[in-house]
Amino acid sequence: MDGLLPDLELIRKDFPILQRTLAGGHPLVYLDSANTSQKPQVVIDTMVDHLERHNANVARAMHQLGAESSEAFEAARDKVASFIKAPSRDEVVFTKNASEALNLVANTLAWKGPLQVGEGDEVVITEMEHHSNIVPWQLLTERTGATLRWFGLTDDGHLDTSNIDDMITERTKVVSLTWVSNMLGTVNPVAEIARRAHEVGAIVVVDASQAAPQLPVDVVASGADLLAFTGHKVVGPTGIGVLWGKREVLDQLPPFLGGGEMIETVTMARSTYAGIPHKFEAGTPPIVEAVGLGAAVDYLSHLGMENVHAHEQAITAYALEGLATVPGLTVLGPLDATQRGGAVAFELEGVHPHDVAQVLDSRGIAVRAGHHCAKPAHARFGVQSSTRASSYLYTTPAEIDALVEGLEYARSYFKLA
Amino acid sequence: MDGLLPDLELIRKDFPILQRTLAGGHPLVYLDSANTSQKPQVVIDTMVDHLERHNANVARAMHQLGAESSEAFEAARDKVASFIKAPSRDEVVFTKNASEALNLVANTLAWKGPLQVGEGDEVVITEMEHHSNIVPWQLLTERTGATLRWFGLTDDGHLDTSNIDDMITERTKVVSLTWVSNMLGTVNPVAEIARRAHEVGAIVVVDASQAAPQLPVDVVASGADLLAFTGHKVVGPTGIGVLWGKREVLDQLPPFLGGGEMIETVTMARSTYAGIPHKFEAGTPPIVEAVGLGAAVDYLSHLGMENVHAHEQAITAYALEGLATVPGLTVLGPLDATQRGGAVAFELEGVHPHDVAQVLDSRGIAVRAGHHCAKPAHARFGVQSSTRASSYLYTTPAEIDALVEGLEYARSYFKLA
Amino acid sequence: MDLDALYQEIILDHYKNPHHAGLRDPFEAEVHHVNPTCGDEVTLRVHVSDGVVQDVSYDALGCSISQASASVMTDLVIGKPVAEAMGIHETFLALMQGRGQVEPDEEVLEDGIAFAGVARFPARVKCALLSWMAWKDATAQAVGDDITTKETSNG
Amino acid sequence: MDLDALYQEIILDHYKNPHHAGLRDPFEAEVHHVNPTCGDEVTLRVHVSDGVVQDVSYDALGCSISQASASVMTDLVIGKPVAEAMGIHETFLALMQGRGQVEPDEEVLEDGIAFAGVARFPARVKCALLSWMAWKDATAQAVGDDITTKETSNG
Ligand SMILES: Cc1ncc(COP(=O)(O)O)c(C=O)c1O
Ligand SMILES: Cc1ncc(COP(=O)(O)O)c(C=O)c1O
Repeated sequence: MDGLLPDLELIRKDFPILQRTLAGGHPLVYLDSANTSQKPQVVIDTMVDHLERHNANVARAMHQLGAESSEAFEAARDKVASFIKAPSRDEVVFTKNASEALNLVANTLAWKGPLQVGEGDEVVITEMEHHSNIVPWQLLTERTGATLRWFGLTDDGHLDTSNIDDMITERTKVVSLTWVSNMLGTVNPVAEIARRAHEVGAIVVVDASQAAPQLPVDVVASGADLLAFTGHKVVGPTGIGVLWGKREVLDQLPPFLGGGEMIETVTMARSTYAGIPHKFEAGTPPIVEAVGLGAAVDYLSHLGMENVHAHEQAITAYALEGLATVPGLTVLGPLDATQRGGAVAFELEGVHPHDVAQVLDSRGIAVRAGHHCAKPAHARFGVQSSTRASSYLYTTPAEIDALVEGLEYARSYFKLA
Repeated sequence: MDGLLPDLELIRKDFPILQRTLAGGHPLVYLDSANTSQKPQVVIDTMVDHLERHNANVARAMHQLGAESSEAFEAARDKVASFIKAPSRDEVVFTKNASEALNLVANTLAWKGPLQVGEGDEVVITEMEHHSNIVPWQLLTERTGATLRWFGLTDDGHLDTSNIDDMITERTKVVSLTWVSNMLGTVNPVAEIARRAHEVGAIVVVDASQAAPQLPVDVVASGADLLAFTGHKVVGPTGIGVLWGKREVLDQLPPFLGGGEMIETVTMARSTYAGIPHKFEAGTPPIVEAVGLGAAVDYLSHLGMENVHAHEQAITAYALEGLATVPGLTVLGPLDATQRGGAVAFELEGVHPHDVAQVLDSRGIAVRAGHHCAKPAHARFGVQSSTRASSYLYTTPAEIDALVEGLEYARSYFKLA
Repeated sequence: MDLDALYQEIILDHYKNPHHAGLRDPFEAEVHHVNPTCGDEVTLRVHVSDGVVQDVSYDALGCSISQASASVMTDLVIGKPVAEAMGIHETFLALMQGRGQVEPDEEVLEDGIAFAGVARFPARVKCALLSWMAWKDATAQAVGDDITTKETSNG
Repeated sequence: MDLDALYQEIILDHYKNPHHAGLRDPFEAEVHHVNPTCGDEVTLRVHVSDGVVQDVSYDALGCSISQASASVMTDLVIGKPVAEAMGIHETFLALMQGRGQVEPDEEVLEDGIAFAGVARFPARVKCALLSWMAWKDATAQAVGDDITTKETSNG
């Protein structure tokens, strides 16, 4: 098959969990990577080495362990900056996950500052967002009296941008959208929408949670002013996410969480704040998690994100082909693999997604069933939940075959075939 | 020496980093545990096992790995609940650190709800707080027009509660204070202050960041309505903290971060929220970190927090004795070990804290120099910074001896002796 | 994982042919419960009078386990005194939360014993409990109303 | 770690007897810089005229390295044309950020070469740079003012 990562079997050996067998002796077929990715040994080992040999708090500590820990932590920031081609390492803020990164922006926009959102202002999102890029904006607009608007979706699962000039107007203060949908797989024309948003002076927030694992990311080319992603989906650990922002935008946001090293000076009466990125990193940061994330993006860069992307597209195309052979199966979202990400959600007529997932699980195949934190997108397509198979750089065509066979079996188990 | 943990040498073997030698072949003497604690092998191994064998997202995943991961994550909540004697596991919210836990409270109190803080209301803190328990309240009061007040300190480093009835009045909405000071070591009469606060209907927030590592914690007996601590100081990993709150108080706080699994249902127009603890856990939680924290509190419970406390007090008494022999050395804070925690900050006349720390570091002794995120407390005592030695359950009397000798050496190096 | 332990014939039968489905009048309380994790939903009504569960009607969207559970639940509680029905609820809850260690009591749970296997699938326990929780909630409301009505008529 | 590599005699001498300490008039700009990590502070004034650094005066609170660095810095920049002084700043910065790999140029840095060892102690680099950064900031402001003044007088 064209486009697959060379040495795929060797790559799989990097991921200890892929050796696991599950109940009934089935080998693990992990097709839930859009939910969270598995971790290569090098990420785990790097974290262990940090905990066993270099653990200390950062920034504050002047001793040798402190210097080692700080150096490892800040080196991770450099690695992430280069992974997303950030013009400056200071523009990389470590958060706990993508959700916190998005909330950081939405939460601080409520407060006094040049970018403050208030009554009469509009925030524009889309109907295919993850809850983490919906609820923060609902909270912001409800709390400030601003208005939340959203792009709808076309029947084939694309953003409906036909009304873009009505949607993004001089009242628009923020446009926030996902780069790649975690449910439909759709890749959105982020740069194009950003262009329009910038014409009216709005800031553009990009949720790259599904993009960063799969696509080469160039934050400047993306058109984003602010961009979020999460460590655990890029073969890194949980407990860490990234908010990248243009310096001038981050500088204009008031502080989010207060305390720890986010200060310049503190008196009881008032405080002044450190510059970016520290201004947004209150308290002890996720140190060993940043170190793990650094190893993770190094691992990805070593494979080459172009190659990871090609692999993802090859596997996704193969999966779409295979799924098309299953009677009663309908894929939600675009059917052309070259225009989508690797998360494929579908319905199987006559079998509820939970039951599909359960039958697959009995064969060692891990998929996700439910609304995938995208209830509005499900509602848009008149479904309450779906089954989602999501591949990653370690996924093999044989695993897709297992999925397709498992779906056939689910149909027969529920007496549909 | 009375009070030391039995089998101290065996306990030290649990902590791989304590085997390290530093530049010049010096063994590590780690006296910076109030900054962050070291991790026992069992915490590291538990995390590795999770990452290598059980890694999956929680709550959302229906497959076997998902069930295993969710079970491990929720078991960690049970362990933490029993560690702090929480009446209900649902009252334990996982955050990224203590700072986020405190900010969660201060940030949500700004928004509409039964506990909302507004103009005319007062928030009371103390002059010995960590920045993480000052800045969030400054942000809250500045943003809402409420007034921030604080208890001062006595010359011997205790809270000055002589004016408690003027300080806590019917205008007081929140009293937030540290249980144990990270700079002065002072143990505060939290329950007594909470009693007064409750008389006037204020809620009580307790920063237990330094208490949880050292004292047996009983959240109900503490008098707190909300209580925060951080994983990395209780031999757990970074990237995780805990907010405990009484159910009725947590229920009354509006949501903090939006997204992920903190919802009940989401439509584009509006959302409803899950019950506690999930309401406050937006996005993918720090899963492997929670699992590590669970192993950490198990480790501490196995040693027995009464025993850890006795050890800390014995070592602190020994340290105070030793420090008293160093000419020109002044300890900041109470001098009676039975009334304080294990963090001992001091000044050494004629040698700046950085230089003290540097000289100690050259002998493998890790202490902290600076303001320890407690600038106002330093200002109160007319010092800009101090050196802080902080012991923990793995600290030996011999390490205290090394500290005292190191300080003598610092004096001679800077030609004071 | 042994699928047949989960998907007992009884469960699949109730799933294909749910009893008492649909929303009916009269009712004293209607509730809407959601399983936030997966999005399964149930709208459920109870009609209680004279301390007896006269009817339970529902509109459920969800998997085989949640649908079958709603069906079995209505069979078990309709016609029972509220107190007895609450007892059955308790018994079912204990079975579900027993991690497969609790022996089901066929006297009390009838078709409900088919759910014993579900208790070994932690991710599915919530599915089995969705309609039961909704019923308990609705009944508490209805009985509360009942009492209020009585008190008012007494007053 | 070799302490003597860090605490060169020259550094300790400047620490004990800092040059140009105290705040003086006249000045065109005054800044206050803090090292947030440790709390070291410096208040620093610059007097620039005719494109020459006429005076740098300061009040510094901090460790031996930060104090000595302020003292050495004033020795190096006072009396120099602004452009040349900025060049010295660049050279010192490069030395400090060189992780001990940069060979110091005694011609340019004079006593400043004693800080070569500091570059191998990452935690102390900020101490050595505090007053230099303050000076650069203040000078930029003063020169900005200067230019503004000139422009105004031209205008
Ligand atoms: C008393 C006190 N409160 C709060 C904190 C903040 O903890 P964290 O940095 O983990 O958020 C600390 C430690 O840094 C502390 O000592
Ligand atoms: C598109 C998208 N946005 C945001 C998130 C939230 O990421 P996290 O849960 O790590 O905060 C996810 C994944 O859960 C996602 O797929």
